[in-house]
Amino acid sequence: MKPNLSTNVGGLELKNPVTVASGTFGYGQEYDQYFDVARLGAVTTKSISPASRAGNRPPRLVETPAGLLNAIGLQNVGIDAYLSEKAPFLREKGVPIIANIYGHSPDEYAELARRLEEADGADAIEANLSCPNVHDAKTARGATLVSQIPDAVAEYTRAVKSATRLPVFVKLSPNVVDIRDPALAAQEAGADAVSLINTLLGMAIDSETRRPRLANIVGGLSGPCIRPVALKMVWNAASALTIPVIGMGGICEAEDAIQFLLAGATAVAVGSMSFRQPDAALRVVEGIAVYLEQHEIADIRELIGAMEL
Amino acid sequence: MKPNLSTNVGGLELKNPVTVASGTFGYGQEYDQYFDVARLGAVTTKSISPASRAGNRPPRLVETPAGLLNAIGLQNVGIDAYLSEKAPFLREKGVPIIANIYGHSPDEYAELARRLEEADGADAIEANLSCPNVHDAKTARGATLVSQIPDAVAEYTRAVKSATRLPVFVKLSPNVVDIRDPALAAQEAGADAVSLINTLLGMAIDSETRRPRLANIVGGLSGPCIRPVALKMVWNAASALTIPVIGMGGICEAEDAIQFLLAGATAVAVGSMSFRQPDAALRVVEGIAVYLEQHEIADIRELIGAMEL
Amino acid sequence: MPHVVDCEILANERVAPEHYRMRVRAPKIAAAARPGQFGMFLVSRGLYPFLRRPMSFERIAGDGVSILYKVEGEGTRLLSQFAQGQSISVQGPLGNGFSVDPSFARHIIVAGGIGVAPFPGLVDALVSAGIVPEVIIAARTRDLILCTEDFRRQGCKLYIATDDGSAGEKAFACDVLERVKPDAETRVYVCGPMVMMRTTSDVAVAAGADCQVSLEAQMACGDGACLGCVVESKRKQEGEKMVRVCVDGPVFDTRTIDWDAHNLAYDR
Amino acid sequence: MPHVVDCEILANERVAPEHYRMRVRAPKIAAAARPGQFGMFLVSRGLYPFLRRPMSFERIAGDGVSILYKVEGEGTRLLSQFAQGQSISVQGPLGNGFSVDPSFARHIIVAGGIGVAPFPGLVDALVSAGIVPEVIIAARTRDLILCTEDFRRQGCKLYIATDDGSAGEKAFACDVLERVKPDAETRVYVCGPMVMMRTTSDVAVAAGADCQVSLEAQMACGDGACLGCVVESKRKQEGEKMVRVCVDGPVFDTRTIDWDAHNLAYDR
Ligand SMILES: Cc1cc2nc3c(=O)[nH]c(=O)nc-3n(C[C@H](O)[C@H](O)[C@H](O)COP(=O)(O)OP(=O)(O)OC[C@H]3O[C@@H](n4cnc5c(N)ncnc54)[C@H](O)[C@@H]3O)c2cc1C
Ligand SMILES: Cc1cc2nc3c(=O)[nH]c(=O)nc-3n(C[C@H](O)[C@H](O)[C@H](O)COP(=O)(O)OP(=O)(O)OC[C@H]3O[C@@H](n4cnc5c(N)ncnc54)[C@H](O)[C@@H]3O)c2cc1C
Ligand SMILES: Cc1cc2nc3c(=O)[nH]c(=O)nc-3n(C[C@H](O)[C@H](O)[C@H](O)COP(=O)(O)O)c2cc1C
Ligand SMILES: Cc1cc2nc3c(=O)[nH]c(=O)nc-3n(C[C@H](O)[C@H](O)[C@H](O)COP(=O)(O)O)c2cc1C
Ligand code: FES
Ligand code: FES
Repeated sequence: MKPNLSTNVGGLELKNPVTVASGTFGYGQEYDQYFDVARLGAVTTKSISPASRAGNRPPRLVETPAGLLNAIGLQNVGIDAYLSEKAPFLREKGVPIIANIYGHSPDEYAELARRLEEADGADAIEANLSCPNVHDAKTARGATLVSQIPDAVAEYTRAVKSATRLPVFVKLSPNVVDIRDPALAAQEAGADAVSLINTLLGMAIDSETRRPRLANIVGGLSGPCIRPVALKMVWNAASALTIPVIGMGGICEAEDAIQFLLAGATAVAVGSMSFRQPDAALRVVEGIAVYLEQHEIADIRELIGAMEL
Repeated sequence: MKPNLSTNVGGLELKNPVTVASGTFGYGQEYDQYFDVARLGAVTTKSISPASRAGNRPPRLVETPAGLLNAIGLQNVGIDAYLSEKAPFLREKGVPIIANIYGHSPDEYAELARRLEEADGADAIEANLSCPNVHDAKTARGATLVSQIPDAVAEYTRAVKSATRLPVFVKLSPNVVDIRDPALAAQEAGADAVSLINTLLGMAIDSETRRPRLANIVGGLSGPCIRPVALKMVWNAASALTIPVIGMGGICEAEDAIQFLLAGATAVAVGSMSFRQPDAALRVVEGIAVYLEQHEIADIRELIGAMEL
Repeated sequence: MPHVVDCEILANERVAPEHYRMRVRAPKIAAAARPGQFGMFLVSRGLYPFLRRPMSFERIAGDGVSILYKVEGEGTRLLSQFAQGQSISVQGPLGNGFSVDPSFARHIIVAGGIGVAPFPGLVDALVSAGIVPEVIIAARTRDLILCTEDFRRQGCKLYIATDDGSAGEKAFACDVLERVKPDAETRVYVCGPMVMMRTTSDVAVAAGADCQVSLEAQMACGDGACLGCVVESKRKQEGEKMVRVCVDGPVFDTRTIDWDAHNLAYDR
Repeated sequence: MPHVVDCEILANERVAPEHYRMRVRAPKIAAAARPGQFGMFLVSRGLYPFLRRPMSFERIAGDGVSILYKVEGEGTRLLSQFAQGQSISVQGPLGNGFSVDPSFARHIIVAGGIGVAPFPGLVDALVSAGIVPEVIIAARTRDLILCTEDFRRQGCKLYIATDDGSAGEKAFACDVLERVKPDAETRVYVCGPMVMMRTTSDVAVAAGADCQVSLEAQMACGDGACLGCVVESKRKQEGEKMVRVCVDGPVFDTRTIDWDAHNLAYDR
């Protein structure tokens, strides 16, 4: 008898607990060339902003040990083009859409959420709060991302919640002292789930040219190299929260995904690994099913938070 | 003509800018079996505490992509045995000693520094402030390491400075929002240099046993996987400070060390790579010399902070 | 439509001091591939290096493709160690490829160093369309002048130039192109280091010729998803300014590229 | 005194479904090595896996050493792919090794699964000291019973046991040891899975026999520096409680180990 893979993330029903990490899977169509993306629990989009953005100047990528640094700068087509050109494909496929949004003020986030619900462009909203905090960014030191300031996390979360009835997931940065602080702030402000982790800040220098490898100087580190950091934060957050956690950070195989589920994640996202293996997310779905069968676990929910101490 | 490799770190003269990372090189004798450790700029000891410590229960190590997690728990012989059994060997070798110290209160740090100077057991003190902050550790959330609380960093730094005339280096944790906050606190409190980064908190789970891979559940991540994070923090700190930075985190080869120098580090430490290649630190010394010759750079100091934007 | 296929390696031989040619059996990919397109090759079984390596198809023949590559770093070093009979995962065909248009009176290929890689396949395609292009091959030194036999066999007029004069004339690709006088009826195809592509296409554009350049960029996904491989175009609209080398290219009409915006300081 | 040496691989052959034997030329290491010591083998050229892999010396012969290993994961998989003639970096000899003491009247070796690895070398040493030990080999199933010929050749009395009864008797190592009745004049040498080492040494200790166990732990440095490979000893003093498998061991008098403190739940 086939094990049950379905799970519910803050009101979003998923036939399996595997989605993709925002920005690593485009808008789904790119990867549908390699496998039927409708087989995923959901597709999470690249961050969508109010207007289209050109993003940072190249070079934007550099490879690092067991990972990569990126400084895309949130290039994206903007909400209008997303709704007219990107969402229809995913609706056609019938796969749940987690629309990741990015703005520069609570109002912008609220407006994006409102329009996405109105135009049926999303089944859930993932608010990427790893955006510069307009206020603090001015100060040379200290917190510069909304995600690094619990009160700001609460403010932005409330704004999005008040603008939509869709489930709202809040995506957090790992560049904090204690992930539970922004996570609990999001929960108290009404978030339906938190997604973590976003990339770790990092950089690389070319010793020949003496220049940073990225035109933006610093970038976000992702890939298997950050998995231990991500897993620890997912465990910390899941242990402290009542709302679900979507875990991500270096997930390459089903075995990695199972570690996140055991740590307490209700769902997981495959990110950079899709670059190496375009059907990586599908392989994770299949691998989890095999694991459950081999271990005679009838329901995926038995795994969630089942780490033994 | 041979290029100049010598540098001065907060009053400590080094014949070359390469030391080893505390805890990865024992007390030097272990590695002197493989190469003459006197060829290093300095040897940094395992953290020394007032009394000997058994450390955490095993398992203490687990390998991760391009790195490892450790939860040694600061097992060490204690100050008495260090002075009677370990320091004499290094003195015999004539290599400068950076004695890394670890305690549970400003007084313990001060006392360790005082005794090390008194007994000639160190040429510089590296205060490992990645220790639990006794006060905050009680609170379930938020900062738990001294290093995560700028005021505590200042307090501990002042205590050590007031206890010794030796150069005092303050070793910082990367698990903060902005490394410049504790770094500037250390500088303002009189530190002669800062050392960064210590390990990033992380964990791993065995999907078969469902247990954490480390008996301590969480551990510190080190190795090439963290290099981009370390390099970015070294650049941030070096740009903000007037005192020198000792850079470490995933340095494997001379080319990596040169990236840290370009980012502004005055010296570098080779850590986990010594496990893979016991003479890695010596290879870095030799590789830096070759690089300087090939690029016709007469003095290592020309490289420090020479990244071009 | 690209595929990800485990391909049998038919050959992987050293053809120059640091250069190798690999042929793989890949019916699906070969059936779909056009000259100028590329594949992403999975060079490591462990996770290091993590990303695939982009390689242009040198030739597309029957049920296989070949690549011609230079050992740059760890990834290409690993690639060079694959043995005949082993299998390698290839993602492709990717990118737009060169357009073959007989309406141009004259066709001139300009290759810089390893930039020659995509041209044997292009020449095959041009010749079967009844076009015999002229070929300019420039490189640092004699050993790095590759594929001359392939081009001669196809009857192409060859111009060879090296920086040190060890083969052909001592000159840069752009100088040779200038001398052979492209005109408004000419299409020029360029691939090589960024700086060489720029100088060469400047010459072509000045002469009023059409000029297709095959660009390079660091890549992660190869299929348009990550937005990592962009170069700046002349398009004015915010959302369209950046073009992706992997899907909008790698071949571009040089007039659409904002060469002034490209910071050569980042290229080694 | 250990060395780090690039060693020529003389052979690397499959000896059982998941087991291989590698012989390397390593004069310096062979000259210094004793049975029960081990080497740290650099299995990857890239950085993945990052750490060396500890492997006991199976035999120390003339100017070389051999290891007998089981493919567990990525590191040992890479190890199994090295070809004869290639070179591999080996750090060693490391650890204390077995002590050979003819004053014991009887010597019994107990091997569990791949734990048999260090014993061919120990038998060589015992035999040349005029001692012919008895050998108990236990494993999950027939295919995993290794080295029987080596031991027979040396004239050892052999007891074979498998969990499934596919070879020898259907029994566990500890049961066999109990039946052969070790006594106060006996020295027992044990290597295998942690749980098997514990049950077996309990039998030995109960019989008043001396018992040397060769332990395993995750290792990083192999030379005592990282303190990662510890097990809990019965020593009371805070600073001496933890002993390092790499330098204080891997061979310990089982009486000095705090077996109750060892949490078997962490072993797979
Ligand atoms: C569309 C396209 C087609 C290409 N075709 C060929 C070809 O036919 N033959 C050939 O020899 N080379 C070709 N290259 C360049 C080739 O991909 C790089 O030389 C190779 O990736 C270097 O990898 P490495 O690990 O050996 O070097 P490393 O220096 O270790 O690479 C480090 C990182 O930089 C990236 N990188 C390094 N150089 C380049 C580069 N020039 N372009 C893109 N990424 C780079 C690597 O992918 C890796 O992520 C092509 C590049 C692109 C974008
Ligand atoms: C002193 C000593 C001697 C050994 N001698 C032998 C031998 O002669 N033959 C043999 O087949 N095996 C031996 N082992 C075990 C062997 O080192 C491991 O099986 C091997 O490291 C597994 O690596 P892997 O990458 O294939 O497996 P993985 O599961 O990928 O290893 C993951 C991590 O766990 C570590 N690890 C996994 N299993 C063990 C283990 N049992 N002991 C220590 N570390 C482990 C690896 O080093 C690596 O860091 C010995 C271990 C020690 C400590
Ligand atoms: C190229 C790239 C682009 C990304 N873009 C976004 C983005 O637009 N919005 C966002 O919330 N996260 C973005 N991320 C972060 C990922 O969603 C994910 O949080 C992170 O990469 C960790 O997962 P991984 O290690 O599996 O890649 C991006 C990551 C990469 C590598
Ligand atoms: C096994 C191990 C033990 C360590 N012990 C200490 C310690 O006692 N005191 C300390 O300040 N840092 C300790 N560290 C941290 C290192 O000194 C260094 O900051 C960190 O490992 C990053 O450098 P690396 O990536 O080159 O290893 C330890 C690291 C490892 C891997
Ligand atoms: S490589 Fe990802 S968009 Fe081009
Ligand atoms: S492996 Fe480092 S102390 Fe034993």
